[in-house]
Amino acid sequence: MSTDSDGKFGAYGGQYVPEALMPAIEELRDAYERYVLENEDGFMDEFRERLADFGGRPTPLQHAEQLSERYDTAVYLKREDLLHGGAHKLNNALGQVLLAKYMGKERIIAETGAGQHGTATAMAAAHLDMPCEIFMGSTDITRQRPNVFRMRLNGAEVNPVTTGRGTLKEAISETMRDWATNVEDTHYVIGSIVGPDPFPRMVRDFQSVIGREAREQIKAKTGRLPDSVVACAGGGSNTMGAFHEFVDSADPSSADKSSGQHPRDRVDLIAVEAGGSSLDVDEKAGVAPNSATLSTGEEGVLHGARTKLLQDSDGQIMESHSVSAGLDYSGVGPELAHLVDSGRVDAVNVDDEAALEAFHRLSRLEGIIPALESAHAFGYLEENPEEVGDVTVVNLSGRGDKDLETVVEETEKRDLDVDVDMSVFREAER
Amino acid sequence: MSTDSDGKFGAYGGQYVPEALMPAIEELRDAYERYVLENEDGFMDEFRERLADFGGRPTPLQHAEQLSERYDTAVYLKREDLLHGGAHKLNNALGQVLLAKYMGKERIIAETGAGQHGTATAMAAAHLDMPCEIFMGSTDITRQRPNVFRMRLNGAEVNPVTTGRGTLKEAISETMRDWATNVEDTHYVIGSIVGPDPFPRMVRDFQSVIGREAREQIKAKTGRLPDSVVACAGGGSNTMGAFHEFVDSADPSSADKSSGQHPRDRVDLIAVEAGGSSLDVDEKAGVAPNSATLSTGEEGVLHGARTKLLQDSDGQIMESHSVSAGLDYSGVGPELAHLVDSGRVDAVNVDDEAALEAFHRLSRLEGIIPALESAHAFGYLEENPEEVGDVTVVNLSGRGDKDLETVVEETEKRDLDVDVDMSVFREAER
Amino acid sequence: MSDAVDAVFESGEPAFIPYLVAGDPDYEASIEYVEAIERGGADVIELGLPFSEPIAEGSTIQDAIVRSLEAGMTPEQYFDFVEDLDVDVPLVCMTYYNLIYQYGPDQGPRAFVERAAAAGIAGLVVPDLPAEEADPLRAACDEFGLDLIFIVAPTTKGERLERMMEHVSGYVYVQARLGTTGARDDVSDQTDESLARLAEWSVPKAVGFGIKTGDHAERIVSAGADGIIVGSALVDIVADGADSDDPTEAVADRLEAKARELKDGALAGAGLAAAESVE
Amino acid sequence: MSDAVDAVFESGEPAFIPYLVAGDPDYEASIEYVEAIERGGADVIELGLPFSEPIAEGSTIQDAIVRSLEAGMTPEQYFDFVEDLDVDVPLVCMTYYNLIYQYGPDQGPRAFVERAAAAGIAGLVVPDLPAEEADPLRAACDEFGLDLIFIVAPTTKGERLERMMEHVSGYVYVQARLGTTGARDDVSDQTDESLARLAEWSVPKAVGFGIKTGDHAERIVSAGADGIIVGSALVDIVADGADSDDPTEAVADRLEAKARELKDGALAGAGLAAAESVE
Ligand SMILES: Cc1ncc(COP(=O)(O)O)c(C=O)c1O
Ligand SMILES: Cc1ncc(COP(=O)(O)O)c(C=O)c1O
Repeated sequence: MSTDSDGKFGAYGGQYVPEALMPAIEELRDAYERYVLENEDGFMDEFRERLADFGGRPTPLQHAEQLSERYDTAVYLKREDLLHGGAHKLNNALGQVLLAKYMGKERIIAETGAGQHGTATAMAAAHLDMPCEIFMGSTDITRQRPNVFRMRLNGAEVNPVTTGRGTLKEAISETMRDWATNVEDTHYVIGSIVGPDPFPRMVRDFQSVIGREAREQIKAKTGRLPDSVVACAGGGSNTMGAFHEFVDSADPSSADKSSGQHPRDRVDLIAVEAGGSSLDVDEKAGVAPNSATLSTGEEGVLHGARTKLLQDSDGQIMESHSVSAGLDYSGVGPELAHLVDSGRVDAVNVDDEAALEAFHRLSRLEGIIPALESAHAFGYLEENPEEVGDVTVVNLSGRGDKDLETVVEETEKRDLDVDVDMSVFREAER
Repeated sequence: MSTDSDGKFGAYGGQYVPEALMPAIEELRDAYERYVLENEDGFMDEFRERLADFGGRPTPLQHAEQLSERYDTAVYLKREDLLHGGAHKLNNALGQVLLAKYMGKERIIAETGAGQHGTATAMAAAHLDMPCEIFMGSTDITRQRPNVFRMRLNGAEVNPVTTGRGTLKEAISETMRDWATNVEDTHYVIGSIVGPDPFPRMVRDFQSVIGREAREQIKAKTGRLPDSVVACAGGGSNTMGAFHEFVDSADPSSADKSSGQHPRDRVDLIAVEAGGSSLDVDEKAGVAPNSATLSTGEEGVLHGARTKLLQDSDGQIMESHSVSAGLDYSGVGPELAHLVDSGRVDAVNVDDEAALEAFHRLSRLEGIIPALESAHAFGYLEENPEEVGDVTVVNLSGRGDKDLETVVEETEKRDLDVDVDMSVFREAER
Repeated sequence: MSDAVDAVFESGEPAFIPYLVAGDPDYEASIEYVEAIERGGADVIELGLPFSEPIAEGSTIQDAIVRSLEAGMTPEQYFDFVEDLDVDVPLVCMTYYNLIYQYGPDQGPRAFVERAAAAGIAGLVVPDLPAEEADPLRAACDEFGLDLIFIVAPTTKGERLERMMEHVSGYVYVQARLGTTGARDDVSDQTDESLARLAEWSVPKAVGFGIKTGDHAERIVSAGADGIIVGSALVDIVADGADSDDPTEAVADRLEAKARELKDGALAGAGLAAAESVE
Repeated sequence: MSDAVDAVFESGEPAFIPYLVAGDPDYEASIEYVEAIERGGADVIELGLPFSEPIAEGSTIQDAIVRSLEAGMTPEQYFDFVEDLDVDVPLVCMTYYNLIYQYGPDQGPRAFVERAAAAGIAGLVVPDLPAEEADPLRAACDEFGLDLIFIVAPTTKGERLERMMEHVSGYVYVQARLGTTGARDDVSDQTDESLARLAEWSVPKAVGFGIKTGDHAERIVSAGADGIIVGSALVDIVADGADSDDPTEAVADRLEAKARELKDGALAGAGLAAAESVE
């Protein structure tokens, strides 16, 4: 299944964690290899069945009529927004909570940024009857309030993390601390393809159902592979989930393409990061007003893995920023870092404003309100329609219900290109 | 397809609308018969394809493990909460907007109570590129604010209706007024199986995909039909959508049932209405603090059809009440009224408090946050587990994201049986 | 068929048919107001019995209905009201079907019609009852000698119109434009079209929806209408009076004056028409 | 292998190894504090180089790291700090791998170790660097004669423990309990278990995580530890001083007194053990 069985992706990856966690990580690696890679005890069968019945898989691959017309290219949406909980996150959370159950663990912890991984984990834990605690930065708690409610309703404890700027980075550190304390009976459900091995491989494998389905669906609909797959990237789990099945794919249609306009010998994989308000950094304040780790980060070690990081020249980690909480992270998955370095994946970025415009545009034109995270992928499409070829698959990683308040606020601050009449929002407030 | 081709269900149904609307209704009836019943121009094929790709059908039928254990019966959930937009409403909205397109209409109007039909219509209209205006009671606008945002984001106008108590009843009347004014180029997308013929038949047909899928799914999973199907009922569209395919079904398993405990010769159909705070009415104030129309209403004429109504002895319509905006209506679908009178459907009800408890219970036990509307069906299960037989299908008509604020507020007012710790909600507010 | 209504249209003069909501803003004042518009020249009076869900009304009449209901109007009280009125012209009851249907111990329209006949009501207009659903009510009206007045909308055409014309009694209510009731500042082109469409039918045609001034009345009668129906323009006066707490008599005087303006307009319209046809 | 560290454990006395964050709450005060704990009896000093994501620390040391970073501490300044210190006991640098990795013009640990050696650092403790990933750093430490001190956790057992012991240099840091750093009110049973598990290994065992009082120190040394590592209990004193703006000398005196209490406790623990083995 993987060519990365040592937990390394080129120079990236590894297991940079406190010694106290190493035995648990070895145990997890063993469980991953047996249950996930070898389907021991029918683990993967049960996982797939629960993903279907509880999660709602397969999700559709939808031809987006208005966008296709707008960009004069066939745009297909992979509808992860329709997954239970409203984002791709459940693919991974359900897999890990189920694995924890197979391993005999008795307690689940997880960090969350946008709250999407936290809600997915809380749902999976309730579904599988496991006690669950979620660590969430206090800033994120404020900007993703509905998700806090949802986690609580599902019976999870939500522990606010007040260190630093109170976002995802701090929440991960705090969850690692809890794990180091309770490692014997607790499984830490990491929410993206980050952290020490086997997490990056394992999360990718749980998420790769996205690309596997999309590949079959696009072939059924168009008789060919797409010219490109576009996905936003925070940690990169929806990204690698969408890309994995295409990494080794030559495009079978390129040989007989008559137009010759996009002669591609492989499916282009485009990872869209959050450009935030600017790509410039303020080293002094330790702040990067973006989360464009793949484009601007440097190799380093954080949260258990060697990968690209937003850091200052000393190696201190910088606070990232994005209008979308789920992309707001100073690191990125080691596999994605490797694929970017090796040229297989293109790292691009889209700023806050373009993401907001894309959010409004998709809502208006297609009747689908995307997560602000996913909106970044559509922002790229707007800015570079000629880059995606004749047929493109965009991963619509989640829905935007959680972002309504943020979008209203951020839209009012700006003079956007899309024409949004905000008055009724204000009326409704009254 | 229907035995109700005259638009009557026993004594109920008909077309009680202003003369100005009659030609439009005749036109609609004609279009319904051609496109929907006869699949002219491949209408139904296109509808089904869009429901799959845009809507996310089929939705799963999930075995609910914790509920099944709790009630010692096999409980299956029909997961309409996973449909695009978060409720069954899209089945109908998409069908009608598409039909309007086939009919050459240029503008869509709709009323909405919970905002679910409004958002579904706004989404369908955006998807099919049709201008759209939604009428919504001002009270409902306040209690379902996120849905107002969503409609606006999808490009729909939202027109607040301030007459009366500002809920669904007033919104319907107001939409009828708009329709009477703009009937020539406008289609009115009614949101439930109410209104003049052909709406009750047509909406039911669009929604009957719920029961059609559920029937196949339960047979595939259990090899038999269920002993019962349980669904909440406001206007009754999710209800008839779930019931329709079972109305004429004998239960093939009943013959060889050894237990003899639930010898049923047909699938029991249980419609759960909102008992509100009490079944008593205040005739003087013209208020029924419930929406239990099927159980307590009297025959009358409202909004285009003869059906059961909450009304005083003079025939004035009473204001209904329910903690769930989507059930808060003084009328009910004529077909459902007929099936209750004829004994084919059982009308029961569940009060606000039991619905709230069921909301928390499902969230906790199954990791699924239901719409407050749907929670009524689960409240019935809790109160009458022995009534549903060995295998029951509960229609989970929608998700509860829209209800978070209401639930927090209503829960804090009460001392519920389920143990809910509200403190973090308050923390998150800070 | 009510002889009284027949007589109005047989007089040769255009009929002026004002509408008020019974009990708006309260029982006593409303009695005065109805009597005032008779003094102003009403030939028939349409008297609304308020229903909680008036789907055919614009905001003016909706508000009147709320005022009347809040002041306690009920179907029973409505009939008392009719009996208390001191007017000579025929009265037509305008209401919604559910009130008719629920009246009396058993459901169905008969009890209502019987009571209406006893109170002296000459006819009924039911905006949410199209011809298709009207059989039971028509039977009761026939039994008790009431007119059942149908509305002909701008969208009522062809076969549908022909079928409807077979059932007409009294007069037809020609809806001047699409939409709901409410006073407007112009006369709709749809009015002329509708009158042209109906020209070949011998039944008297009263035009309503949106007539506000004597000029409107004149134009519409001169275009061929046999009568005009005016509601919102009068109800507006009642509403203003209620808002500013004016003495009942002052408001009644204003109503009478407005009625006279409309009646004179209608007469002028007929005079013009008559003049043309005589010369 | 650092001779200085070796010498400490060869002395026969139990080693008292205090920990402070360099630069907490500022450069000057921190110099005084480190010197004060040496006066209090430190045998080795672990000096934290603050990293922005200290995943192994509890809130006491996290807060100290924030104070130090806000006062401007950097790796470069850390080495100046070490060179400015007037202490004789060996210094061990405790930090996270990313700072070691990024130091100098090229990536990789060598430049950091070279600079540390030049500044007089005797060893390194890197809490997020398990043995599996330590080869490059170990090579650099060997090259420049530094000890690379590993942490043995309560979960480190069996084969894993054996493999680790092959690489040990200086002493092992025996983590007294699961979790993060932080002073506690009791001594963990896991400590005794761990010491028992390690009894057969000849390498010196310094126990840390949670030691707060002289009594704790005594108990742990009497249970077989060759040294005690105390961080949060001392950092708490620095934090109190910073909060209440106490004069540096007063805080330094308190630190010295606390150090003495812990050192005396350790000695008492060893005395008792010695007494038992002598008699
Ligand atoms: C909808 C959605 N998309 C994308 C992301 C980013 O995570 P990842 O890059 O791991 O897919 C998030 C994170 O919360 C998310 O909620
Ligand atoms: C989720 C959900 N269920 C049920 C209903 C009630 O409508 P109906 O009875 O037509 O299914 C609504 C109405 O908004 C709803 O949103």
